[in-house]
Parts: sequence; C-alpha cells; structure tokens
Amino acid sequence: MIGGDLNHGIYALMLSLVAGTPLLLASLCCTPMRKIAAQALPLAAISALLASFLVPSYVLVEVPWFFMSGRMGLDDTGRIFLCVSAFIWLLAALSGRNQVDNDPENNRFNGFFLAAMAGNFGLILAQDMLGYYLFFALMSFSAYGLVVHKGTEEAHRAGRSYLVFVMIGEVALFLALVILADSANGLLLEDLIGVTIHPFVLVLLFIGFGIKIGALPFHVWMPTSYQAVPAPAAAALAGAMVNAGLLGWLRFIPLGEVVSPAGSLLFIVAGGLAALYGVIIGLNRKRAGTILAYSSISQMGIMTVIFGLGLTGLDAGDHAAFILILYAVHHSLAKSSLFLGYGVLANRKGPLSKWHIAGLLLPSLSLAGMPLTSGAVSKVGFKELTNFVGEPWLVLSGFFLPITAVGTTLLVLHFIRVVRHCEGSEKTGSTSGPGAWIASLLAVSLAIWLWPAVQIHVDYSIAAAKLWQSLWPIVTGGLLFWAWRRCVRRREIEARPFVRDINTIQGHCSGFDWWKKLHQVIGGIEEELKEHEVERRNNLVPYKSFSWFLRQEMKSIYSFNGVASTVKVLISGLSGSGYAGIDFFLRKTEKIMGRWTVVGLSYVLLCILFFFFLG
Amino acid sequence: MITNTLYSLCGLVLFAMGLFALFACSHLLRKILAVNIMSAGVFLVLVAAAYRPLGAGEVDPVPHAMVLTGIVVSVSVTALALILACRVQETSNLSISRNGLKVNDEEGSGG
Amino acid sequence: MSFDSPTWIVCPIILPLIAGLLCFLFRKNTFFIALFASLANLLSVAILLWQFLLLGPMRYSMGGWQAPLGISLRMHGPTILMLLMTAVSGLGITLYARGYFSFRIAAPKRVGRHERQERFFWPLWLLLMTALNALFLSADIFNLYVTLELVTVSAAALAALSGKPASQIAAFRYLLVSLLGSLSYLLGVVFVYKTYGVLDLQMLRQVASPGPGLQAALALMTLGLLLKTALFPLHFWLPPAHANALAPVSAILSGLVVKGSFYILFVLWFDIFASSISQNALNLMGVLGTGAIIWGSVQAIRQQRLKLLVAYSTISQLGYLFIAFPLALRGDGGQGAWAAVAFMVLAHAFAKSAMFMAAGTIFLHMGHDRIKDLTGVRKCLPLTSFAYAIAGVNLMGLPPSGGFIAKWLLLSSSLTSSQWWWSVVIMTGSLLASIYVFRVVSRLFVIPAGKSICACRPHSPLLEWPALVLAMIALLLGLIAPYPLLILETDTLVSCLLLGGGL
Amino acid sequence: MIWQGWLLVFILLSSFLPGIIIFALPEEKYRLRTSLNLFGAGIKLVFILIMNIGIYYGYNYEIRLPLIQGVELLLNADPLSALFATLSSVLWLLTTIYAVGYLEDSPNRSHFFGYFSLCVTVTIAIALAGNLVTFLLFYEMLTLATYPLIIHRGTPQALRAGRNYLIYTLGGGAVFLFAVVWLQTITGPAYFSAAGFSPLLVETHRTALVSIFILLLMGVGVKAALVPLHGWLPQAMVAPAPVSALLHAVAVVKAGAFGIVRIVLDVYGIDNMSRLNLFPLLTVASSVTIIWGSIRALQQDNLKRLLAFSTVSQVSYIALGMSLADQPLAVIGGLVHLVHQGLMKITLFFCAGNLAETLGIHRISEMKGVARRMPLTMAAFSIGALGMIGIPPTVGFVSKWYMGLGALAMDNWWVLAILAGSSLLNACYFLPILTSAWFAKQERPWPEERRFNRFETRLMLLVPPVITAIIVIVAGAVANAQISPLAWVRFILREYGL
Repeated sequence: MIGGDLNHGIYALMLSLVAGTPLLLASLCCTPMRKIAAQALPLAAISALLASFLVPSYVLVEVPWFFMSGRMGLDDTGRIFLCVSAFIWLLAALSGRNQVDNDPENNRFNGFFLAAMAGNFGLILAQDMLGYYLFFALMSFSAYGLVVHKGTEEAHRAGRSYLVFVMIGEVALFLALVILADSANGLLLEDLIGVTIHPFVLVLLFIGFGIKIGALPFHVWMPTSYQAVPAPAAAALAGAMVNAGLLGWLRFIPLGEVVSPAGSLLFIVAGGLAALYGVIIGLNRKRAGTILAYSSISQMGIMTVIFGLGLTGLDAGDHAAFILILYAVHHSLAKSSLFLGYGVLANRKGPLSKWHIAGLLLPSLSLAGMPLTSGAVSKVGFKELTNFVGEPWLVLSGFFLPITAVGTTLLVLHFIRVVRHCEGSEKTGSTSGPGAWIASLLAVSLAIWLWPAVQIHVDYSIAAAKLWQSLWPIVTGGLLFWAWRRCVRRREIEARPFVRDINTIQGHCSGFDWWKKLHQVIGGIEEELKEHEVERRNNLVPYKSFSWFLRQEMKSIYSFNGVASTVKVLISGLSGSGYAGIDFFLRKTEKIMGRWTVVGLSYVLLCILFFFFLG
Repeated sequence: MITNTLYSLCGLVLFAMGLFALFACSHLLRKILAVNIMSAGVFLVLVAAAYRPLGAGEVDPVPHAMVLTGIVVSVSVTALALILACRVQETSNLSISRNGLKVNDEEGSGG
Repeated sequence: MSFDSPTWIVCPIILPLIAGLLCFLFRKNTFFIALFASLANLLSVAILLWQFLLLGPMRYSMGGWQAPLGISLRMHGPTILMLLMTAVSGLGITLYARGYFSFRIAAPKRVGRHERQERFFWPLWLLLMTALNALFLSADIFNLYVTLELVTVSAAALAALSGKPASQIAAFRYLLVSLLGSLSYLLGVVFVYKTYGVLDLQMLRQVASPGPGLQAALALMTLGLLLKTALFPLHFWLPPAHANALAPVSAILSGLVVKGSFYILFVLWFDIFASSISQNALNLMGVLGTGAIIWGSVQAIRQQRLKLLVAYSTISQLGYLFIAFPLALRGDGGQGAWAAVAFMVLAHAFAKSAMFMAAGTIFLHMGHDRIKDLTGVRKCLPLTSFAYAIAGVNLMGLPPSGGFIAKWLLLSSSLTSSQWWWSVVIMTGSLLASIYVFRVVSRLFVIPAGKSICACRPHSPLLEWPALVLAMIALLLGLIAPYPLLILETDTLVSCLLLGGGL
Repeated sequence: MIWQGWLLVFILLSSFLPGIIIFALPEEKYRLRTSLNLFGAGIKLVFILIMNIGIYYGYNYEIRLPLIQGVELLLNADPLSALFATLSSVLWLLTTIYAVGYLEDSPNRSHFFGYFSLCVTVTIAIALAGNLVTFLLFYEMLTLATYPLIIHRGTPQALRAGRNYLIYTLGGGAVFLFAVVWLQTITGPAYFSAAGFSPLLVETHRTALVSIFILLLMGVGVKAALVPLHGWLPQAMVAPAPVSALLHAVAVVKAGAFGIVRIVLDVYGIDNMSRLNLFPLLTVASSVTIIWGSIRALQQDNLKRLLAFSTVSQVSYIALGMSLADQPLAVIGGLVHLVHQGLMKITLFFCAGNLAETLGIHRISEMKGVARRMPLTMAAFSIGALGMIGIPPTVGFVSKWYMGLGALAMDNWWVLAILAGSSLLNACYFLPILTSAWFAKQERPWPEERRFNRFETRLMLLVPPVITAIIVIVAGAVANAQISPLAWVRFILREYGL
C-alpha cells in the first residue's frame, strides 16, 4: 500500500510539475535569477514529455481549494496532445534558446514563452471546465507577449488584432461555460457527459475555440500574428497552441456523446469554407509566415469539417474523435517543422541548398497528403470517416478533399518559393541551429510508424489504390504551380515589411484573372478590418467619433446636471452674471418687505386672516 | 353698559390710529408717540374691562393693577426708545425727519 | 432652604437680577459676577430639574399672594427645557463674551469704547437672562406680557451696544417692532380678560371655549408674538439687528430671545387654547413657516456677509418650528410634533449661538466677514471652524444632531398624518440649508497654498471653546434624545410614549 | 452579554480616537502620527478578526442606544457586516501605509489623516449598523467625513468636485431620509436582522412600498454611483490617490452598494422584493449603469477618470447580483464582488497614484513603456486590470462566474449578455493600457520624474499595491478554500437560509 501511495504521490508530483515547471521558471524570469530560467528553457517541456509517457491514466490530482476546485489528470486524448505539444514546445525551446539569445528583450520573451507553455500543458491536463478555461486564458494572454515581441509597428498591429480576438473568445467561452455549468450541475468535464448542449452553446464554443484555430470569420488575427512572432514561438503557436482549440471542442462537446445536426452543419460549412478560403488567400500572400498561417487556416478548416462530421451521430463521433486527433498530430508536427525550417533558413546567407529544399519539402508534402506520410494517413482516415457517415457528406471525400489537397500543394510550393527568395530579409536575430529542425523532420517522418494506435490506418493508406488517390492531387497541384509560375512574369518578390498585398496584386496574378475579382472583394474586407485596426491604434482613445456622439448625447440626456448647475449658481451666492436678475429681484423684494407700510399691511392682513381662520 | 362699550371702542380706535401712525409716519419721534398712543388705547380698553354692572359688587381691581404695571412698562420703554432715537440721530448722518430710517442691509457691518 | 423647597423656583429670576444690579454698582470684576450668576443659574436650574423629576410639575405663588392679584410661577416640562437651554447657552455666552471683550480691549484702537461696551454688556445680559427665566416661569398671560417687555428692553439695548449707526438703527427698529408686538399681545390679553375674566394659564385652559372674543384675542396675541419671533413675512427687522450687534449679543438674540416669544406662542396654541384652534389656522402657520424656510434660506444663500447669512438662517430655521403646527393636534402625529419643536428649539439655540460666536471670532481675526475672502480660516482658527461646521451640521439636520431628531419627528408626523407636502418642505429646507452652510464651510476648510491669509493674534481659549462646546452639545443632543423627552413626558401635557424604550 | 457589544464600540474607537488625536497634533510630528495611525489600524484589524471568529462560532454582538420611539442606534455584527468591516479594515491599513508614503512632503497632513481616520470609522460603523436608522446616520456622516478629503488639495477643480459631491450626496441623503421615515411609518423600525417586513403589508401598501424602494434606491444609488446619479464620482478623482482609493474601494461607493445589499436582503427581504416585483427594476438600473460606465470609461484619456468610470460600472455588479437575489448563486456573486471589486480597484488606484507621484503621469497616452521603468507597479496594475476584465484566476472572474450562474438560474439570458458586454468593454479600455505600458517604447521623457534610491518608487507606495495585487490573485486562486471571501459569503448565505 505504501508503495502504491508513494507511486501515486510521485505521479501526482509529476503531473503537477507538467504545468508547474514552466510556471516556476516563468516566475524566475521576474527575479534576478533570470539567466537560469533562460538556460533551463527546454527543461520546462521535458517534464511534460516525461509525464506524458510515464503517468498512468488513473492518477488524478484533486485540489478542492484551488479556484473553485480543480482536478488534473491525463486521459488518453490528453496524453496524445500532451506528448505532441511537449515535443513541439521542446523543439521550440531548443531553437528559441539560441535564436533570441542576443536579444535584449529575451528575458521577457522567455517569460511569456514559459507562461504560454504552462498554459498549454495545464489545459491539456485539466479535467474540469474552469481549469481548462484558466489555462486557456493563461496561454492566450501570454502568447500576446510572443506576438508583439519584435516590437515593430507591424508586430504591435498584429498583437492588437490578436488581443481583440482573444478577448472575444474569452467572453464567448465564459458564456458557454456558465451555461454548461448550469446545465451540467458540476464543473468537472465528466459531468458534461449526457448533457444536452443548447445550439447557442455550440455557437459560443465554436466562436470561443474557433478563434484559437482560426475558424473562418475569426481568422483575421492569425496571418498577421504568425508573421509577427519569432520563428520558434511561431512553431509553438502553430504546432501546439492551435490544438488547444481542437482539444477544447473535444472536451466540451464530447464527440460520441453528442449529436447535433445543426451543429454539424455549422462546423462542416464553416470548416469547408475555411479550407478553401485559406488556400485562395494564401496563394496571394508573399510572406512565409502569412502563407503558413493561411495554410493553417485551411488545414484547421479540414479538421473543423471532421469535427462537424463527428456531430452527425454517436458512432461517427467516436470515429471522428480519433481521426481528428490523428489529423491534429499530423498537422502540428508538419506545421511546426515548417516554421522551424523557416526559422533556420530565413536569415541564411546565400541560396538554399538541396538539403534545405528537401527538408522543407518533406513536411510540406506531408501536409498536402503525400503517400507514406502522416498526411496521407490522415486523409485516408478522413475518407473513411465520410464513408462511414454516408450521405449527404460523402461528397466531401469526392470533391472537397482532392481540391484542398491540390490547393495545399500549391500553397506549400508557393511557400517554399517564397522562402527561397527572401534571403536575409527577416530580422529575427541570429540564425538558430538546425538541430531542432532536424528533430522535427524526424518526427514528421516517423511519428505515424511509431504510433501503435494508428497502424490500421497506416496499413490501409499504403494500399496501392489509396496511394494513387493520395498522389494525384499532389501531382496536379505541382503541375498547376509550374504552369502558374510560367504564366506570371518573373519578378522579385517584394519582401519589405508589411506589404499591402492588394495594391500589388494585379502585377502578380495576371495568370489567374478569373479569381482576381473575387480576391479583390475578399482582400477588401481584410483591408477594411486592418484599416479599422490602424484607426483604432492611432486614436489611443478608441472610437473617437463614437465618443463625440456620446458626449453630445450626454449633454442632452443629463438633465440632472442641469439641476446640479442651478444649485451651483445658488451656492456661488447668485452673483454670477447670468443670474444678476434673480439676485436683484431677491434683494429688492427683501427691501420692500422691510418697509414699514408693507409690514403694517401684512400685519393687518395676517391679523384678519388669523381671526377668520381661528374660527 | 353703553359707556363701557364706548370706552372700549374708543380704546380700539386709539390703538388703530397708533398702528396707522406707526406704519405711515417715518419720523422717529412720531413712531414713538404712535406707540404711546397705542398703549394708551390698550389701557383704555383695559380700564373699561374693569367695569362691573351696578349691583354686581365692586369694580374689578385686576385691570387697574395691570394698567398701572403697563404704564410703568410703557414709560420705561418710551425712555429707552427716546434715548435710542437720539443716539441714532447723533451717530448717523441721516436726516431723520425727512428721509425716515434707512438701514442698508447689504453694507451694514457687524462687529 | 432644603433641596425640595418650592422656593428654589424663584432663584433663576432672583439670582441674575441681583447679579445684574450688582454689575451696575461695581465697575470692576463684573465678569466674575456674571460668571457666578450664570453658574448659580445653572445650578438652580439643575436643582429645579431634580425637583421636577422627583415631584412633577409645580406652581408657586410669590409672597403668598394668590392669583389673580399675586404673581405666580409654574414649572412644567417645557419650562424646564427652556430654562436649561437658557442656562447652558447663557453660561457659554458669558464665557465667550469674556473672551470677546478682552480680545477687543487688547486691540490697540478704541480701548475706551470697548471697555464701555463691556461694562454695559454684563448688567444688560444678566437682566435679559432674568427676563427670559421669568418669562418661561410665568403662570399668567399678563406676567408674560411684562416679561416680554423686559426681554424687549434689555435685548434692544444690547442690540444697540455696538454703537455703530447701522446697529443703532437696527436696534431702534427692533425696539419698535417689539413694542408693537407687545402691545398687540397686550390687547389680546385684554380681550381674553374681558371674555373670560381670568389671566392664569391653568384656569384659562379650563374655561377657554371657541368664540369671536377668543378669536380676536388669539389673532392679536399671535400676530404680536409672530412679529417678535420674526416669522416670515414679518422678519424684516431681524437680519440687521442680529447681524450688526456684537457677537455675544447676536448669539443671545438669535439663540435665546426669539425663543422667548415663540415659547409663549406655543404655550398659547398648544396648551391653553389647544381645544379652540382650527386646522385652518394651523395650516396657515405651516404656510408661513414654509415661506420662512424657503425665503430665509434663499436670502441666506445670496448673502455676501457671514453674519447676515447666519441671521437669515435663523429666519429659515424658525420656519421649521411653525411647520410643526399643522402636524400637531392631528392623530398620533401630534405628540411627535411637540417633541420636534422641543428639539428644534434646543438644537437651534445651541447651534445658532455657537455659529454666531464662531462668526464673531472670525470677524475679530479677519477684520471682516466677507464670505468670499474667508478661505483658509481653519489654519489659524481650527476650533472655531469646527464649531461653525458642527453647528452647520445641526442646521442641515444631519444625524446625530438634535436638528436631525427634530426633522425626523416632523417627517414622521407628516407622513403618519398623510400630510406629505410638509415633508417635501422640510427636505427642501435641509437641502437649501446645506447649500448655505457649505458655502461657508467649504471656504473655511480649504487651505490655499502659499501665505497665510490672517495673522493669528494670540487669544484666550474662551474665544474658541465655548462655541465648540455649544456646537457639540447641539450635535450630541440627538444621542441624549431620551432625556429631553423624559422631561417633556413627565409633564401631564405630553403623556405620550415618545420614549423608544430602554430607559 | 454586554462586553460583546462593547467590542463593536472598541472597533469604532480604535480609529476614531487616533483620528481625534491626530487633528490636534502639530504638522511636524510625523513619526507620532504615523505610528498612531498604524497602531489604530492594527488594533482595529485585531478587533475585527476577534469579532469574525466570534461571529463564526455564533456569538451575537450587539449594542443599542434608544433615542426616540422608532429611532434607535443599534450596532449589530452579523456575517454580512463582518464581510464589509473586514474589507474596510484591511484596506484601511494598506491605504494608511500608502497615504503616509504618498503625502510624505505635502502640507496639512494632520488635517488629512484626521479625516481619513474618521472616514474609516464611519465606514465601519455603516458596516456594523443594525438598523436602517443607524445606517442612515452613519451614511450621512460619511458624506461629511469624506468631503474635506476630496477638497484636500484646495485647487479650484477639487473645490468644484467637492461641491458636486455634496450636491449629489446631500440630495441623495435627503431623499434617503424621506424614504426611511416613510418606510418606518408603514412597517415600523427596520432592523437588519429580520428578513424583511410582514408580507401582509405588501398587499395593503403596494404602491407606497414600491415608491419607497425607488426612493431608497435613489438615496443609496447616489453613493453607489448608479446612472444617472454617478456624476460626482469621476470628478471626485481630483482628490489625492489614497483618497480616491478609499472612496472607490472602501468607503463611499462601497457604502452605497452595501446599502443596496441591506435594503434588498434585510429591509425588504427577498420574498417581499419578488412579491412587489422590484427585482427587474434593480436589474435594469444596474445593467444600464454597468454598460454606461464602461462606455464612458472607453472615452477617457485621464487614467484616474477612467478608473472612476470603471468603478461606476463595476460597483453595479453588486447591485446586479442583488437584483437576481432570487438565486443564491447571484447573491454570492454580488456579495463577493463587494470584496473583490474593492481589492482590484484599490490596486488600480494605488498604481495610478504611483505613476502620478513618481513620474507625473496622469494620462494614458503618457504611459507608453512605463512598465520598464516601474515593473512592479505595472505588474500590480495589470493584475488589477485583468481582474476587472474577469480573467481567471483573479477574483474578478469568481464574481462574474457566480453572477452568470445566478442569471442563468433565473433564465435571465440578457443579463449574461450584459456580463459579456461589460467584460469586452473592460478589455477595450484596460488592455490598450496594458499593452502600451508593457510593450510600447517610451517616446517622451516622463512628465516629472523623481528618482528614489533602491526601488522604482517609495517603498511605502510600492508595498500596498503589490500586496493587494497578490491578494487579488490569491483570493481568486484559493476561492474554494476554507478561508476566502467566497467561503465567508457562503457562510453569510447560510445565515440567511439561502
């Protein structure tokens, strides 16, 4: 027994250390011992990685006193997410330690980096709603520090739009949580099982977590932020933190427990649109971070679709949950690898070598669904899911998936081309060592082979027919890309900071006239949003015209102030210029009342009055 | 009985006249006199009140005592009023007989 | 003379009278005579209070002569309260006057004049005290007339004491108005005597019955007393008289003298002729009171001189006393109004005396009383400023002052008797009061950066402490509210259960 | 027992007597004054802790002084009083430390600290008031005690602010008095221990009781800064920072909110409130205030003014919680916000004072990059601001959470919308400050910089906000523990049988 207790204690300690280590290190950043924290940056993620392998599922840490009672534990879903996240954070930390070493602000960077890490780990472990919310908030707000880290005008703008959306997400989540807690009669995640979820809550959750994963109307922050953050942080942002949104959906809308046709429609439509939209806009962007962000939007769109499919039925839900996790792992590894690679290559001197190109191509094609990569496995899983769900969503596997695959291929090729051209243009400090990148490449290529649970899908995906199914969109995409590049006049891609894409679009996209109009419309909306942001920033007092309007309103509404000012005049002894008339009247009346004749009259009058009144 | 009522009425008329003079005249001395006439009127009414119908016993002594007291009070008050009037005339630059009393509230200073 | 001998009742009259006469005789040490008299007065009132609580109301015929020819004194609850008020305020005023005159005499200019003023002040003040005490103790309406005249004479002389033209004119006017009032009252007395043939208050209460004679008598007496109480619109004489007098005199006039005539009025309306008063007349009183509250406050607000402001505030505060009229004699609200009047009178007496004392001290130090130049007085006169502010709290009727209790009772009776409009008047009055109080207080308490605005001349503590103590008494009157009520209640007249229990 | 009642008197005297002595102290007795102040604050805290323990174990503290029929001074400590009293005394201790540092070389300190002590005495007395009359008494005295503090600087703006303060509060006080008397004529003396008046009266005096409630609400609403009676509050921010802190977090505004709590829970009682259908009225009033205050705060560039409008908005959460009092959860939210808002707002004002005192910063536009110069101050400020927005694990979230649950339980969906909107608006005006302070680059030199040796500012200015900021986080993080504001509020609700 004692041994058992001891073991349990150790596991509990390990569990606590998962989020605790980064938090402790983050607080060290505020003390003179900040150098230690900077050195120990990777250590923070290692404890999480260890825990994800060692701590068994039954270990639960209950802290009833903490923040309306908290519970931490590591279930199967959490374990996968924790493992992947910890790995990505580890790589990001390793590359980040080198990259921001000579940055004067590196201490601040480390602090926010660690806090975001703690948030990310904590939310994976959280087994109660508020714990999830707490760590989610910690992660989201800390990531702001990463977004604005570079301190450029552009970074601040990105940070601002990031913050706006984070706030909207927080509020939506808050509302959703309140309603869920009310209907579930408990705060633990397991209380949610069997609870009917109001469609309104679904919408709120869609907004709250959708913002994190860049679901369609709420993706605006993503491209700017991905472009603005330093590459290591971007890897963490795109690889680990986006998953918090997916995990949130999985936690709060437990697939396999909930069926919601309306919800599935919402998720599938929004996801499908995002998948296409991300590709279309991404092709028109000229900076690597932005392009990757749109790729993320697109990929996350696909995952949203998977989630939506999971909402169509109970069995489908179970199925979809697994596919979703698989897809998420695949995307995280690939995307973080791309960012890490971009971080290595952005500041290189000289042209790219073959190896570099190959290193970029591996995760890129994996994203596109190249056979024998995790991408292919995931896409096959997606197809199985649509087959399982059946009509009306069967159409997705027939048209939607190949189209997105083609699009993704185009997009990643576009990305590689951009990276080739942006020699030494990004000022991200010194170039980081390639070690982390290489590790991530290994993970991309090996992960699915080492993951026992997905072997069925893997086997399935390497059947010959499937291989071709996965391959043709990539070939098509490659051919299209080649054709596009031939059509477009060769020109140096401008890579100066903050290019207003819409202004240069005509020169670049002459080959694709048919979507120029569409793009202009969409780009116009985005510009609009940006303009709005700029305006908001220029006036530190926000919404100036609105404020003017309010002030006018105040003047008319505030009749109480009118009373107050009258009293003020009274207080100043009525001597103000505008009230001389009243003052004069009062003085005169008082004088007249003092005349003997008037006194006599009032005396007699009152005498008579009293005489009669007394009767 | 009639005489008694006559006295009383007479006293009231005196009182009313004094009242009118007090309010209408601005001269200080006149005002003092008006007050005196008023008190005389009151005393007259009071004396009339002492009247007892024939055969109802002696005259009521209480009003007389009151009148005597009243006269004493009246005399002393008149003396004070006169002194004050003189003082007012001495110290103020106002021409009492013409303009009457003028107290300027706004400029009046305390101390 | 044992402690429960009825003879003690003459002490509040005799002692100040003798002291006053002695003050005429001796030129030196008059202050100590006055102080002694004030203390002895307080002591004898205390003994009377003790007797009263032990034995209840009493009557005393002077020299054994019975009414109607003799002079009889009576003592009941309201009397005791008024005597206490006079004695306590009187002691404070005596002490303050000492500080005031010695400060003035210490000034290099016009020493002789100031000395002369002091010499006349003491006997007149003691005579006034005598007259007031006698007034409160009188048991028949003619004696009330005599004491009223005594009050008038001494008060008018006091008002003229400052010697300035303005004050003499004001005093003369005051005297004339008072005479008119007294004569009017006397005529009413005559009517009463003609109608009923009695003068004694107790007997009158028994025989009084409604009729034209009583109507005329009461109308005349009321008008006379209203003139002396300076109820709007007959208040014209009060502000100049009170504002132009010397500070201790202002305190006496505003704090005590107006209460004398009001006391008579109140006794007549609610004790003697209560059964023959119609609601219309009471409402008329209320209307006049409303006028006084509003008009007095507005005039106070527009004054530029401190003492005039305080004087006008007296007019406004006196209005509250008349608001109580329509509320009394109506359902169970009546007793509340009774007590309200008692608290109002007491609190106003203390607070207003304190306020005039404070104003006088400020005038002495600043050399003027222009309100707009009073900024920062707290710096050199902290106690005085506090006294003024605390007295102001009373006038505003903020808790726990006596004014608050009075206003509470008035509000409560107006709401229980469904006459809510009076409560609107009361609230308006308090708000206006807060305006004129804070007009001054906010200046007194702001200490501007830079140089001090008034040179702090050394002065005796007597100049500051009496005002503060009186203001504190007014403030804490609310906390000792059960005791005045106990005194009122012991009387047969107010037999209601005003006490909240516990005592 | 009688000595238990005297404990309440001692609690009041522990700040009253030092206050009176301080008035008499000459200006230069710095040490004596400071130690008197701190001594008083410490003693008071000890007394209140003793009282809290006693209350927890069911002792009854009560002392009464009957004045006239129906008017009785009654001090009575129930758990609700203890909540407010503890908050006030803890924050008073911190504010005193802060004020000593803040006013180190300014004139008229005796004056200031004297009123400061009186103000706290009166606030605690409001907390301990056992009936409506006693509440009214101290409520009015609070006006008088705070007025000199507001005009302390003596500048024309301060005078104007003081004047407006008086106009509003005395007007409100008059209305309140009127309402109290009226209520008393109908229901008899209103004690805070009884759960409202007899339901029979609801039938007979419906209109009168509704009118009285509106009048009472107007009376306390002035101090609680309910729109449209809030006009004085933003102007009153011209007072020195410790005063603003006290005004916003402990004394005046809180007294008004506390009054609303008392009226709803004790004077009327929840049942009568719903019988009279008064809750919607309160809900609307507080919701309008929450949104309006936030919108006005958006427009401000002056930091303290912004904070003042934020107070307008935040204090109405308490009223909002009360307006949903059919649901215990919402009451928890409202009551706990009484404490939480105080903690957060006092932190913010301390920090604003630090900025003004150290760097001369009064405007938000001057705050760019200030966190580099004053990291601790801005860290505390950030915690306070995040708390206001309602980010977990700060205390602000706890209140909002319970309020939201309560609103839901009453099916008041639109209240949820108000909560969400207010959070967003709070974020709109607080987050730009935080980002510009932490991440923007300093553009101009600070308006009036003063250097201090070791720390970013005076130590006595630095410690209080840091402590309160830590409490803001810790009290939120351990909300569910045995000893926390939330736990005490649950205890209060048990006492009310909810």
